[in-house]
Amino acid sequence: MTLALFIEQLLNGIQLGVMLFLMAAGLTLIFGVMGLINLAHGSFYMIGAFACAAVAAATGSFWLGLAASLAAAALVGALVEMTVIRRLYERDHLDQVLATFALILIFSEGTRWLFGSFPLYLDIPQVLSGTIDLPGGSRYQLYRMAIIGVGVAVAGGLYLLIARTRLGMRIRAGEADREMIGALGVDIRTLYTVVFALGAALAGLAGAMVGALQSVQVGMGEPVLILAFVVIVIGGIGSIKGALIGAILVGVVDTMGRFLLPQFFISFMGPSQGTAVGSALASMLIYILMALILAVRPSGLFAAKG
Amino acid sequence: MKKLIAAGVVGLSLGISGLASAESIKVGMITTLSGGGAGLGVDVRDGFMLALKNAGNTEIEVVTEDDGQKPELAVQIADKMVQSEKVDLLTGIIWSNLAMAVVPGVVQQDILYLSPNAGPSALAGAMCNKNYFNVAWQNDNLHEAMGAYANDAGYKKAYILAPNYPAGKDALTGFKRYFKGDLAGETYTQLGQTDYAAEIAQIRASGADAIFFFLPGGMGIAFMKQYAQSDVGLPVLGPAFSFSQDILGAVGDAALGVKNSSQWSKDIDNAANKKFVESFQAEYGRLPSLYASQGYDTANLIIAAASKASVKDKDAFRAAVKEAEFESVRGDFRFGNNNHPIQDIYVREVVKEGDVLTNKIVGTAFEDHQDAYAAECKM
Amino acid sequence: MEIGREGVINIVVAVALLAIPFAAVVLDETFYITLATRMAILALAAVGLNFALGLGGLVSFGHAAFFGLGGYAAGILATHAFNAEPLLLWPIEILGSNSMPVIWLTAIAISALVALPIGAISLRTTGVYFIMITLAFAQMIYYFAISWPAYGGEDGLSIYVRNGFPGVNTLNPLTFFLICYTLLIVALFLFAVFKDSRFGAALQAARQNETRVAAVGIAPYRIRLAAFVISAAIAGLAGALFADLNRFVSPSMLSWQMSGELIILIILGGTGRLFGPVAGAMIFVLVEYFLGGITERWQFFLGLTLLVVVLFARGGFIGLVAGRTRHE
Amino acid sequence: MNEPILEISGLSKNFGALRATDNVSLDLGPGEIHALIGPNGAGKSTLIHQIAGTLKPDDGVIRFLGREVNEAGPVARARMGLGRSFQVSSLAPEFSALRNVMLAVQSRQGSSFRFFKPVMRDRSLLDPAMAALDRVGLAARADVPAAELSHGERRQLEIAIALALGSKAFLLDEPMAGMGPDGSKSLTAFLSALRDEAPILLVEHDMDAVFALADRISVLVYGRIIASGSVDDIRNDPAVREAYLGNAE
Repeated sequence: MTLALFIEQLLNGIQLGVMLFLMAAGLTLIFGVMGLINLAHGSFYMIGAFACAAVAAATGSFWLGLAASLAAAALVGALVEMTVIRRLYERDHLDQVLATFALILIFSEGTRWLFGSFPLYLDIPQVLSGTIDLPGGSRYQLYRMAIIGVGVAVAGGLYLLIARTRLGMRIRAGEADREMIGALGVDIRTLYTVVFALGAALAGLAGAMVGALQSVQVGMGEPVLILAFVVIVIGGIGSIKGALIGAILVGVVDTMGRFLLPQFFISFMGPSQGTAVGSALASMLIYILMALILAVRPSGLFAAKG
Repeated sequence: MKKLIAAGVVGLSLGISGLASAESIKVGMITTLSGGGAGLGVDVRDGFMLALKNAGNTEIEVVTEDDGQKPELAVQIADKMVQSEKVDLLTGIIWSNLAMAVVPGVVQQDILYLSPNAGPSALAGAMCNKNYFNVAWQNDNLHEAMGAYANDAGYKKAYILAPNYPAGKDALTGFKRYFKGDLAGETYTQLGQTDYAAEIAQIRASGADAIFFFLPGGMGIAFMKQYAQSDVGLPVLGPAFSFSQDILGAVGDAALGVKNSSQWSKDIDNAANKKFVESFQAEYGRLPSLYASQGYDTANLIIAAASKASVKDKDAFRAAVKEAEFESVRGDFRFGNNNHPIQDIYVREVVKEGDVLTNKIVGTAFEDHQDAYAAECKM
Repeated sequence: MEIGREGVINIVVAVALLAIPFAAVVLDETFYITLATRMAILALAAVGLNFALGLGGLVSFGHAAFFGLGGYAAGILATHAFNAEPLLLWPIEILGSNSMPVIWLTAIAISALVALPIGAISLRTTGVYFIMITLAFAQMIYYFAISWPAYGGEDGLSIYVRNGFPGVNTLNPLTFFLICYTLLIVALFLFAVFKDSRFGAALQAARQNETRVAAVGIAPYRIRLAAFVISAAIAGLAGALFADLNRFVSPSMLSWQMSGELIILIILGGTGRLFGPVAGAMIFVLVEYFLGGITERWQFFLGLTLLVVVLFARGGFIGLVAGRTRHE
Repeated sequence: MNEPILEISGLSKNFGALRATDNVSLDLGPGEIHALIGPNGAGKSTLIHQIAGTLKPDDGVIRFLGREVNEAGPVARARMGLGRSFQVSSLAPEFSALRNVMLAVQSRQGSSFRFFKPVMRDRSLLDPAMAALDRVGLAARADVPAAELSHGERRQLEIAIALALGSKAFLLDEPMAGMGPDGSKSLTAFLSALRDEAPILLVEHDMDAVFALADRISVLVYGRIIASGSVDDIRNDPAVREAYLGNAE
């Protein structure tokens, strides 16, 4: 194993982490402010990817597609919030799980209804193709570097939004005490819709950016959703900072596990057994990580609420 | 609703002509029509229905139901079709794990099952059954073909890659069975994995001279896109699944030039295939995939067998299916002792025809190839 | 205790489920026996989950793990019996088995044994964390099952001949249904008895107010752990039956969608109600069956149905027809 | 004087820079009511939490029935006989008053791992529970869910639970809060009789009740006990008048 390969894998882990952060940030905000578990968050990821692919195919511009993904996910998010989600805030987690599970079925089949059964095409924009050189003789794909950049920018933007703006102040108030913001004269309904749409838009953005790397197809959101839940639980539900650190942790552990574990087991079990055991263990690794962290810190690393 | 009308029609025809009704055949099609894998099921179904239409056949009634790619649901639907719909034969399953769930139980009840896609090794070997016919391929076949082709192309050091599940292991085993060179690396990825940056980085560092991968569905799309975006640039080999017509559009130009193995291609030169490709395009407005060709062949096999024997006479009908005297779109086709195909397997290359990505045949990997498990089958 | 309105509905539900297979025999529609058996087994699994979820308020999003483990216990024992290979030679020889009682006990024991450490760790957390950590454990077992080649991996494991029960012919669908139905009734009986016992009192009180329970000197943790283990054991038993019904077991029995389905059954029927899981399983299987036959977009309409139930029929089916609970 | 039932010495607890409990020592002898008073934010709740075992002190020793209980959790202390009522009513809301009390009887009798006998037909649970309800005057409301009881009735129920536990000492956190004058009066009479059964550490804002009931009073201000003594001592203590009573009135 060379240093260059190690650095490249580390970057891959960070890039995966950043992508998970975009999903997890919305989830954790929605939980922190409204107390809602949203299983349908993966659907916004899918909607973002489909919107981007469809608009990019029609106009030839990835950037228009990206804008469309943000708009579409935010719009659908706001609509769903106003028609369905709004009725769930006062319910227990059980009802929320079931209702948003139902939404997954509706969105998945609805998307297939609209776009057909075959995967869509979406490629990375021309200006971001190619690689850049890194110290140590390794190279890294420019587009993935850009994803890391977007993730860092979003994290910074969210920090400024929450720490410095009126909306942020209301979000913080909402996290601290839900009744209080009503007393402050804030229109809670609008605030909730805005927060939900913001979370959906971030998921849509993640879906669009990743859609250029992967396959744009129905059901693409659910595996990411599960990972994003792992992230926010590790980080501490309701905490943006926890989501960021949890996401990077999960991204790096998952990538490095897939990279290093098979090699480790091959070194004393031989190639075929070692690969099998190492791969099996690698696929369980982040869940093991999560169980370990929760066993020691039952409310995650940076729990926002007790 | 549709089902009710169909049942009504059957009832009516029974009432009108009690004598002629003996020849009507009820086929149960269990296939995947929802979720991420729906494209494959849609193609098999469309190919199947097209064959019936082209033949002007009205005796075959098809009951279709979506299995949602869930084995338990597939089993339930199979029970329903056998016990409630009283189908004469079953077909349609796309995935090996669903086939493994459904087929052993169904064939035990003396119902014929014709596989239009999956061909798990167990069903070809020790668990083979007189009531189970595979009209597509045994799972290893296309991978074996790629192993043989890699030798012909002069590759000495291949990096091979598949998901960590039985069909993935069969795929790499199949490739290695024929490939004579060394392995630069062998990686099992997580099932459903969509980011291959880590694997691609390892491939770059491995010193391989070619890559063979089996990553069905969205996994293959993701891998090909990411591989093309990286600057590794080694030649890529794979079975047809990641380069079939249903997903080439989503892979895009990344797939151009890739060699892949298939028992069918739209440019196989025979009358049946020409008619199939033309009528499929006319009917559905898209090019057919190999899955569609398999559905089409399955239907034609049933039609041919029905013309020779009554479906009610199980033994005679089974014998008629085994003779396989139908115009296959892939040319020569016959069944081996284990009811799996003995057929040619081609090497195709992804090319662009106008704006459309598709495949053309560039060579033949095997002629009259039979699967490796036939000897284990005591039939 | 007099039979209230809910009691009447419970009896109607129980009789309705029992009547389906007999009607099927009369109408010569064997498939409806299969359908009723599926209802009974899913109901059994959901009754199991209801111990943790309904009585204890423990929203386990990982009960598919125990359901699947039970299934694998049945599949593995039956495979070894079929191939006449011992399961283990050392330190003691363990043979496969195709006897249902042996398989059931194994399934119950394995699920309970696995549930013990999972519960012990998970119960340190509460609320959403509990939901997610149970999910994480189930995912671990799911990925293990997919990548472990010995028992079929993702392809799963077939059971070639349905396992036997001394003295009866389990191949007869009606007999097999009656076995499942009997076990369901036994589980329901246990649920009703436990609910009214000291254990049930402590468990339900811990759901309503954990601090109170601790302040009177009862440790909620141990009570909950016991409930979690019992709950898993019943789910495991249901899994073994499910494997026998399908003649097949695969990792999809361990998937998070399966865990979600078990939760859905309970909510559909009515959370915390004795017969909630039974009503829920009957409705779910029927809806799935009819929608699947009508349209290939059945999942869309299934989602719509579930959404309507959550939003507008609070308390599920039993709540809808029996009214809200009058708490003791 | 007899051995104290509950004895606290040198107890301290910090939250960051805040000294919530500052070297507190107090004791509770048999048959007495020891009232703990102090302005809001004086650290009374923090102190109660440490005595009940839900918070761990940074320093100091808590002895109950002659044994050091610093390491024992709330469940263990409750089982030893430390009966507690809560500042904010803490009951199983769906259970009837009777079943709430039965839970305490059940705990007192030992294991809750009994799965088969129905509690509602178990005289060994029902009878003591009814007796406890009767003593606090709630017998007529036995079948009403706790959630539907009035505020005052819930305080009574809390005390019935503590009674049913057979507590060797009571830790009552503002039992008078939210009660009307009649309720307060009858509860005062009841608590006065209760001290013979087990001593009471009483945290209370209602000064009339405190002065009527307490054998001894300790005054907590900013986490420290500034005075401790009989009712008259406290009434006349200039420091208390200045620091607490003066401010309060």
